[in-house]
Order: sequence, then C-alpha cells, then structure tokens
Amino acid sequence: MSLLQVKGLHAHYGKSHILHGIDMEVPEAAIVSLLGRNGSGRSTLLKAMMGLVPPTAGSVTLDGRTLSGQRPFDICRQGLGYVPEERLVFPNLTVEENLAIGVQKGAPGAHRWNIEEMYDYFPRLRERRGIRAGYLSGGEQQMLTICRSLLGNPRVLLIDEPTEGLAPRIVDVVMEVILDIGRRGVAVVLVEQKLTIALKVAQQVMVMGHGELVFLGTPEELDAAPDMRRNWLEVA
Amino acid sequence: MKRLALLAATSALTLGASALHAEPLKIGIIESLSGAQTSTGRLYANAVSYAVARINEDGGFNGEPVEVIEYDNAGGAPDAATKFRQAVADGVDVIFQGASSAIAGQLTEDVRKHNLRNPGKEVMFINLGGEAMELTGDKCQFYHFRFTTTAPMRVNALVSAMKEAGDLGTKVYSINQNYSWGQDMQAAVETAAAGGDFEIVDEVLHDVNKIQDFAPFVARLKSAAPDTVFTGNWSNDLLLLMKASGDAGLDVTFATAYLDQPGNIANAGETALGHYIANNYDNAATDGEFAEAYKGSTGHYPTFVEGHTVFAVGALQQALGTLDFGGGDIDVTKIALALEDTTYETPVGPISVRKEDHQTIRPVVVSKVVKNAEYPADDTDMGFETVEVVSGETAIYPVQDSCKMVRPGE
Amino acid sequence: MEFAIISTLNGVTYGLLLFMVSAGLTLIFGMMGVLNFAHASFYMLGAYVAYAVSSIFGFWTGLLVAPIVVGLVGMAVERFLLPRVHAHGHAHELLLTFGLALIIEELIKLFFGDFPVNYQMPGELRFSAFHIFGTDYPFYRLFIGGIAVVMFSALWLLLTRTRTGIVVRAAERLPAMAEALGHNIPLVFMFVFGTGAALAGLAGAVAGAFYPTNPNMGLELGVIVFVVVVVGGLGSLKGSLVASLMIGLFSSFAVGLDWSLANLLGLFGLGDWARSVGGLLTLELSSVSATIPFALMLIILLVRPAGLMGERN
Amino acid sequence: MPNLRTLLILAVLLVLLIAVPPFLGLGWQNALVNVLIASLFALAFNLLIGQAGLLSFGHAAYFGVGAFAALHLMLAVEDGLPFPTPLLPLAGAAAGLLVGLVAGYFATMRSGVYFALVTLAIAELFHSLAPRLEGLFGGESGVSSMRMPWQGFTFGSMIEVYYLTLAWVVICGLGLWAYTRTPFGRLTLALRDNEQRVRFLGYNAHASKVIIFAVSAMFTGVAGALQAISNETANYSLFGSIVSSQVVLQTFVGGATVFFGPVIGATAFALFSFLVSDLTRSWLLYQGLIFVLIMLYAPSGIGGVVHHHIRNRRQLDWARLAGPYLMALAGGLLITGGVVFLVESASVLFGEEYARLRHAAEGGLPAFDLFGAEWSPVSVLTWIIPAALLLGGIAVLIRARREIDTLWARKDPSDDTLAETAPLGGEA
Repeated sequence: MSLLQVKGLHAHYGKSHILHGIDMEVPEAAIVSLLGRNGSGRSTLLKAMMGLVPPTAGSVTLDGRTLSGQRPFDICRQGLGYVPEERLVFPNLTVEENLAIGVQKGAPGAHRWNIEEMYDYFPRLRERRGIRAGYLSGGEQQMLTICRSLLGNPRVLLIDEPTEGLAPRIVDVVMEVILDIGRRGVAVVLVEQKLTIALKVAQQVMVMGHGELVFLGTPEELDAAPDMRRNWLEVA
Repeated sequence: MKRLALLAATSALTLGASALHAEPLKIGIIESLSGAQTSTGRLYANAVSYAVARINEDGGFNGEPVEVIEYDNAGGAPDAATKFRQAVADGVDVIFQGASSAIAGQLTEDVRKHNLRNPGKEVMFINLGGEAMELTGDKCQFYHFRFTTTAPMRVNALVSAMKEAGDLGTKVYSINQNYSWGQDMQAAVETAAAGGDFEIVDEVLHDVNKIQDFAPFVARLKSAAPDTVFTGNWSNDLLLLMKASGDAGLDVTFATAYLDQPGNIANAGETALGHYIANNYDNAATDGEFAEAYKGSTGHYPTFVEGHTVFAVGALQQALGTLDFGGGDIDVTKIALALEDTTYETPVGPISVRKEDHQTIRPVVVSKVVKNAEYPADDTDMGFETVEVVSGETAIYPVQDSCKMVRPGE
Repeated sequence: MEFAIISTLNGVTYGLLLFMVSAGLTLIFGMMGVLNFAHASFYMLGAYVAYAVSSIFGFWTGLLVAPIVVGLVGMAVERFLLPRVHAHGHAHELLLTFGLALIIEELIKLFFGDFPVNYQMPGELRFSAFHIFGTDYPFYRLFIGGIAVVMFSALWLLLTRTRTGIVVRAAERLPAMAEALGHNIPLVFMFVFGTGAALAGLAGAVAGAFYPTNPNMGLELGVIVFVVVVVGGLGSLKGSLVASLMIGLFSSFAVGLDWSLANLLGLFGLGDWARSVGGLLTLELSSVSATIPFALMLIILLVRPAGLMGERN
Repeated sequence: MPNLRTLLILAVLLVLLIAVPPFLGLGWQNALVNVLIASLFALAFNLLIGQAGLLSFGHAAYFGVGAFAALHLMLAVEDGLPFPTPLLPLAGAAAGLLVGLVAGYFATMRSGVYFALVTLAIAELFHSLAPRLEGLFGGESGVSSMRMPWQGFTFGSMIEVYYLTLAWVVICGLGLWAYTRTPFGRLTLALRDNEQRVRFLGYNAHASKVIIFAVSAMFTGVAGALQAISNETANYSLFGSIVSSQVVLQTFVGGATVFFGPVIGATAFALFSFLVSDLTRSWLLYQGLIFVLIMLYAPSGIGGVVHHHIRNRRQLDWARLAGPYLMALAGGLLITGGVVFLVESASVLFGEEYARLRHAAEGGLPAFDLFGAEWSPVSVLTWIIPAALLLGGIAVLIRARREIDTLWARKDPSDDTLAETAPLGGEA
C-alpha cells in the first residue's frame, strides 16, 4: 500500500468547483512531479490535501490514517509538510525564528531534521540567521520556507513551484536539496512548471487538467506521449 | 410603568363614591430613567411618586386620585422633547423633572410653545433640579417653577455658614464643570467674594464627566494653596476630584453642592470628612418626623434630592387645596396662579414662589461631613451634620434683568 | 517646576493605566484584525468582578479572580460568537462586539445598580509613597503604574523570548501558514483574545479601586482607549505604550495651561482680533483638554494611518 | 427595476400613511414622526454602508449639523426673514452637504476600520466642542426656536408637523432610491465590491467616495432638520455617540443590503422605544440582545431575510413551510418569555427597592411582584418557569430550524447567495 492515498477528492473555491474527483497515490520516499497549466488545480490539490482548502468530498489518507476533515495543524503533525508557492515567510520574524516555528518534536518523519542541517543545506541562511525574513531575497525566502517545513519532520513534503522566479544557479541548489530530501526517505510531491526539471528529479509524473488527473506514469512514459504534452502542458 | 398608573389603594376606597366622570389631575415625570444619570432620575421619580401617594391618601384632587405617569428621557434633550409630546398626548397637566439643566431648558421651552399654541390646555412645569440661571433669566416664563436652589443661593449660604464656623479662610479656589451650571457657580463665587472677605486664587472650568484622572487638577489646585475649594461638580466629577485631593493629602475644605449624592460618601471614605455642602434639605436639620415618615413608606431616609422633591409636590398639594374645579375640567393656569401664592412650610423652613421669575425663596441647609452622624450615609459611620440653616431671605439673590415674564392674560 | 514634576508623575501613572487597558485591545487587533468595541466593557467587568469577589474574599483574591473571569468571558466570545460572523467580514465583527458592549453595560446596571459601588483599595495600600512639595503622593498610583510596567515587561518577554510568543507573532501575519506548520492557531487566537480581555479585566480590577467603579466607567474610558490604540499604531504594543504616555502626560499638562489660539495669534499682534472673533479661537486648552485626544487621533489617522509605531495600514 | 407589485405595495403604504394618522391619538402621531425621521436617517446612513461599504460610526455629526442649521434659519424666520417654513429642511440639506464634503474628503482617504474610526473622531470633536461654541450651538442648553405660520398653515399641531415630515421623507426616500439607480449610484455599488475595478474603468475612486459621503450627509442633514423642526430645539447631545450608534443598530437590524431594510429597522426601534421604554428599565438590554441575535443568526437583517424569501417565493412550498415557521415563532416567543422573566426578576431582585425590603425582612428573601403575580425567590417554581420556557423554546427552535433547513435545501441552493443566512423567524 502506498504511503499517501487520495481518493475522489473534490474541492470548491466559493462557488467554483476546482477539483473534480482526484485519485492519486504517493509511494514511500518517492518524488512525484505534479504538472499542468496554470489554473489546472495543482495548487488547490496541495492545499486540499493540507486542509487549507477543506475538501467537499473524497478522502486523503496517510499510512492508513484519514487526514481529510482535520484541521491543517493536525494534518501537519501527522506527517504532511507544505511549502507554499508564494514563499510565505513570516516577515516580522528573524530567519532563526522562522525556522524555530517549523520545529515539531513529535512528528513521525523518516528523518529527524535539525536546524544545523538546514544551515548546511543553505549556508546563506546561517549567515543571515539574525535578519528579519522580510528583508531576504526571493531565493533566500524560498530556501527558508523549504527548511521551515522540513523541520516538522514530514513523511510527505508538498512543494508548490519552488523554482519560480529564481536565478538558474539557485534553482540548481534547490533541486539538489529536494533530491537529497528524497534520498533520506521523505516522499515529495512537487508542483513544477519547468518540464525539464520536473522530469529530471521525479520517479513518477502526474498531469492535471481542468481539475482532473489526465496522466499518471513515469517520466519516460510522458516523454513517449507527445499528445499529452501538446494538449495539457505546452502553452498554446 | 407608564400605563400602569400609580393609584394608591386607599384613595380608590375613599373616592369610590364621588363623581364618575371627574377629570383626574395627571402628573408626568420626564426623567433620566436610563443612561448615565439614571440613578439621580430614579430618585426624583420615586420621591414624586411618594408625595403624590400622600395627596391621594388625603383624597386626591378634583374627586379623583392624582395619576402619575413616568417617562424615560434617556438622559437627553431630544428624547425629552419626544416624551413631552407623549405626555401632552396622555393629557398630563403638570410636568416634573430634575436631573439636568439642559433637559429642563428643553422642557420649559416645550411648555412655553405648547401653551402659546394651545390656550386653555396649558401645561405647567415644576423644575426640581435644573439650576441653570437662564431658566429664571432668559428663558423665564409663567408656567415654569423652580423648586430648588440656584448657584448664588448655595454659594451665599456656604459663604455665610462657613465664615461663621471659621472654616472659610481667605483664599478660595473655584473649580467647576464647563457648562451653564458650573459657569453659574463660578460667577456666584466671584460675586460672593466681596461680601465674604476672600480672595479667589484661581478658577478652573473643565469638561463635564469626561475626565478620568483629576490628579492634574489637584496639582494645579495645590500650587494655588487655597483654604477652601468651591465646586458645583456632581457625580463622578466630584468624587474623582475629592478622592484625588484626599490622596494628595491636601488640607483644604471643599464647599460643594452635590456631596450627598448616594455612593459619594462611601466611595470617598474618610477623605470626605470635614467637607461642606449646601443643599435644599438635610435630615439632620429637622426634628426627624418627615424623615421617619418617608422611611416608613419607602424603607429608607430621604437622601439627596428626595426631600426637596417631596416638598415641591407638597407645595403643589397645598395650592391644589385652595382650588375646586367641581370635578370638571382642570385649569392649569389657575393651579399655577395658586402655586404663586403658596407658602409651604417644610421641616427646614418656609418655601414661597417669587412671582417675578418663579424662583422659590427657600432655606438652604449647610452641612458638614462628620463621623457618627445621626443619619449615616451609604451604610458608613459617616454622615452630615447641620452647620446652619440659612434662611431664604439671606440666600436669595435679585431677579435677573433678563427675565421678561409674560403673565396669563397679558 | 513643582507643577511640571507633579504633572509628569501624574501623567506617567495615568498613561500607564491607559496602557494597561489598551495593551489587550492592541494585541487582539494586531492578531485578528478585530476592533473589539467591547474591550472597555471588559475593563468595567473586571472592576465589578473584583468588587464582587473582594467583598467576600478580600481585595487580593478579587485582583486574582477578576482577570481570570474576564479572560474566560473573552475566550467564550472568541470561541462561540465571533466565528459566527467572521464570514461576513470585519465590519460585522465590529458590530457584534459593539452589541456585546451594550449588553454588558446593561447587565452590569441590572445586577449592580446605577450608582457607583463601594469598591475600595485595602488599607495596607492606602498610604503615601513619598512627600513632595508639601503634597503626599499616593502609593496606589505607583502601584497601578508598577503593575502596568510588570505587565508590559511580561508581555514583551512572552512575545519575544518564548516559542508561544513566536507562534503568536507569526500567526499575526500569516495565520494559515502558521497552522500548516503544525500550530493550533484557533487555540492561539482564543488564547490571545482571552489574554487581551484578561489584561483589561486586570486593569479594571486595579483601577476600579482607585477611580470609582460605576456603570459608565467603560464608556468613559472606551473612546480614549481607541485613541491610544490608533495613535500608537494598531497592533503595536510599543506604540500603544508611547501613545498612552503621550495622552497621559498631555491631559496632565493641559490642565495647567490656559493657552488658546488667541494667545498664539497674539504673538503676531492678532490677539485682539482673535478675541473679538471668539469661538474656537478663544477656547482655552485647559477647558478642551478632553477634545485634544480626538483631534490627535484624527491627525494621526490622516497623516500616518499606521500610527506612530505601526508597520502597516 | 421596480415591478408593478412593489409599486402597488408602496402606493398602498403611502395612502395609509396619509389617511390614517388624523384618526390616531397625539401620542401615535408623535411616534410616527419619530419613525419617519429615524427612517430617513437610516436610509441616508445606509447609502454609505450599503452602497459604498463604508461603515460610519459618527453620523450624528451630520444629523446635528442639519438640525442646528435648520434652527438658525428658523430663528431668522422668527425675526422676519420671509422664508417658507416647509422649505426649512433645505438648510439642513445644505449644511449636511457642506460639512459632509469636508469631513468626507478626509474620512474617505481611509477605508475599513480606519474609516469608522475617523468618522467616530469627527463626531466626537463636534460633541466635545459644541458646548464650548455658544454662538453656534447655544451652549449645553442648545438653540431653541418656533415654527412660524406660512400660507395659512400654522405648523402648530402635531398633524401638520407629521405631514410636513412625511412629505420630506417620501421625497428624500424616492431621491435616495433614484440615486441608487443612476449610473453613478451603480458605480458606487461597484466601489463596494471592487474598488480596483472602478479605478480601472478610469474613475477617481476617492472623488466618488467623497461625493457619496456628502450625499449621505446631505440627506442625514435633512433628517436632522426635520427633527429640529419637530422639536423646535437642538442641543449638543445630538452629536453624541448614542445618536451615531442608534442609527447603526437600526440599519443593521433592518438589513443594510436591502434598500428598504433600514426603514424596517428604524421603524422597529422607534416603535420599540415608544412602546417599551416606559414599561421596563431594561429596554436597552433587550435592544442590545435583539441586535446581537440578529448579527449572529441573520446577519443580513430583517430586511435581508424578508428579501430572501421574496426572491425565492416561487420555489417555496408554503404549505410545508408554514408549520415549521409557526413552530419557530412559538419557540422564539417561549425564549423571549424566559429571557424577559429572568431579566425582570433580576431587575427586581437586584434593585434598590428590593434591597430595602430585604433590609426590612432582616436579610430574608421576601416574595416579589412581577407580571401581576407574587414570586418567592427561594421557591424552585419561580426558577423552573423561566428555565422551562428557555429550554423548551430552544428545543422547539432547533427542531423548527432543522425542518426549515431541509425544506430550504430542497430547492436548488446554488442560485442563492444568502444560503448561510438562517431564516430564523422567532426572536426578531
């Protein structure tokens, strides 16, 4: 049985129906890339799993335990980590305080992370540990949000567009860290716009369109399906 | 309790046999029965009800028990205007009101206009507590009667009694609320300076019931180093002022007008000792007969405004006694004329109406806060001891030039 | 000199009392965006609870119980009432607390009557702290100030030095994000609201024994507290401390200053003209000292809406 | 656009308002004048909150300004200025507009809570300065004048004042309604929903807000002038926070989202104070309770609930709904009974008179009179009755609400923007 299972998930934003019954599975320690055009519902899917947008139907289970219907903080404590796309650092807190917020001692993750490891991943953050996060650059803020969520020792980490707007050099650093996270036994669901990156790191690829899952397979299988890429991924 | 008109049970019995369709005299109390001044408004209303019950025990008027209807003016002039019209609609003949000069000003104007427009259906207004000078000055009119003191009367009485008792000193500080009543008090203190042989060291007018912390005022007061502080402050403004000066350990005597408001003595505690008040009435100045009778009926001795309110109704009762409408229509103008000629004997002395401006000439009781008083205040061991009952002739001041009263038929 | 020193002392202690009341309001507004109209009612409630408790169990018990009771009331409001209107926006939250203020005031009148109640400081606190320029300075004023200072320090340490404080400050900006990191934000909100209410309750319990405890005390202080919070910067604890002291000192000094616009114009030789015009120009500062805070608030709102120390609008 | 039925209802209402009052007593005529003035005030206030989404906590300022302006004009008329008495409210309108433009210019620089606070501060400034400015506001006793006769009308009787007020309120009401139908009125509605878009369309959002603020202040000024004409006095207490907050209460109880909602609220409150304020000392408590309950359970107000029913009238099966609605009403009445009993008992038991009775009974708990019966505070029965009323009422109400919810849910909920509004019939 897979680590994370999503069954028939529906979600609404106000009156508009965004997710139309998503079924997906994430195996232990796997990196799954979630692809699709803007507005296809990828971000909403992550938020629905996290409980930030309460699902209107369907279920999310982690290791056999039902997460859907619970408050986000409970979901987090049971092993789901979330890195939002807007780089939501707490601007009035220092880097160190931002990291301290993420620490969850009782969490069940495969690896127990500590703040020093984070600084090893991104030495830049160590240099700026006393600075208010609001003053960090976009790349630094992205590093901070990933680290902050990792410190909750998640079993599955949901990451929403980590590379958007970053310089290529920093993109490489971030992706290297994501690969390392996967190597340490944490499953990752990665929403990614850049196809090459998404295919490079992932063991499994999913494509969403209009709130439904339209493709599920390996990166190689997606490569072999040009129709799929033309219809659901490339910008017309 | 508007529609539950208050009828004394006894009167119903004694009057049961008289004319079937006689017109009852209706008294309307337009008081602050909600809002910040509720406590005072309630006292006025209760005392009027008590005194009217006495009228009804004595047979009522015009062959019917006198009816009392209470109206809540919510502490504001606009609501009072509305309630006045309601009272007119209910057929009220005499209106009583006490808490707030502003409301008294509204009501006297309403009464004047109503009477102008409705000759033959006049309404009269007995003012129990609106002490602003303009009510018997600029705004004076035939159908308004003031059955309470004014600032000069209180100040004159205080000056004369305190001087005699040797408590006045030569340096006087005046601190008052910045509206007509407070300004009147300040003016009265200025006027009294020559006769009282004192010098006014400083004068302050401050916002009404808005100041939380009086310590700054006490600091200013202290630097002027007075012997006596005259203040017309009431409610919180008095209490806070007195407590702040007590806390600062100032050795001054307060000469006040409203120190006997319920709760003040208990709240001020020992700080209140030795301070003076001039008021219309004080239980300690009497033989106690009235106080006991009042207590017998209401369960407590008359406090604050209750005494003089009862006397106002008493004066009205005496005036009514000289009239007989034979059970027919009530002519309010005749009642007003009769009231003008009434001299009512209260336990502290006679009250009569000065015809020129309808201010009552009345004794003013000057008392002092002492321990182990005869009538303890607020369940404490403190209370008021009478220093002097200043006669009406001594306390009264000349009619104001601004009063141009139009008498009926003129 | 004497006037200046005494006025400073008085201004500072009064300012600290204002701060004690407004701290809770600032905290709640900063965190939840709710402008709690019932805050001054919590202050009054604190005084009355303390009065009721102290008349049986003594002053110190009252001082302890009042903030707890008021804090629980605050938590109940946050838990059961505010969520019902939350979906309709901040205006409805404001209206709800406004209605609650009306109800609390009327309930107090219902149970305790319209007169001031006899709530007194205990005898052991009724002494003069020191003697200055021939005046006693009451110890209780320092006591009020001292409690305010302790409160401010405790809050400051709590917010900056503890994990809970960090979570509170994080949730102030991004509550959903903080919750997604595993923090029970609904509980934090309830705790903050309760703490804010409890602080107001404590202020009421302390101040009620010094100033009279009556059903209007909330009304009288309520608007001033708004002024403090707005001038200081909605949500800034430091700001409301500064604003409290400013208003405290200001109302303390204004009393002794018979300045008017006419005096000012007199410097330019326009004094007689101003006096002949009268009206606004001849109003003395001392007689309108209660007006000044509103003018100050208006100016601040228009010139620097975030307040003296606020960081955002 | 108004359909025929709405017009018909309004016409009938107008005919009733014209034809009935001469047959009513003075007291009712007086109450109706207050209802009309309060209605206009609330309508004018609602222009801001309902149209532009701006919550003002200081509308007393414009009400008071209008009243004083009208009074000064009345004084001039008394001194011989040939100005027709029926047109006096124009002075209120002009003053309201003028002050509204200035105040609005500053207030609308802010939005949301900040806007509310600016308006609050402006009103407080007026309130605290007015008693100091004797020339303008007549000190604390205020300004007083008299209505002068004009063209055979003496304006001495209540009924004449009533018709004058009615005429102005109807005209202004229509004016306000027409205003919301103009392109500019619609624009301001967009302002409430999406300010960004208004800017995008090339309009100056701030200027638009100032105009709507000033228009609201102008009509508020007319209401103030009408009150001045009817009272013939005004004093600074008109600027008090009570005046500002009453109109807020009335508007939201009536419903800010429906044009005639504020009229419903104003009518309900004015009549409530007319009928109840002299009956019980706790009427402000009841008023507060009603307001909070409406905020909690019917945030769109009475008008909103009514409107909601009218909009969905075709889908509603009244044969089925009538039962649960009556049940809800019964539940509401039971709860009201329980609450009133408790409040009135408390007001007796904690009152001064009862304290004296206890004193006389040496600390005992003597029986007290309430609703024409005698109750002993130590008897269980005394407390079982209100408890039973309350619990029974709540139980009935919950049951009724569940049934109502299911019946409402049967019709398609998606077209229904007020789905979250529980249509509670009872305690309002």
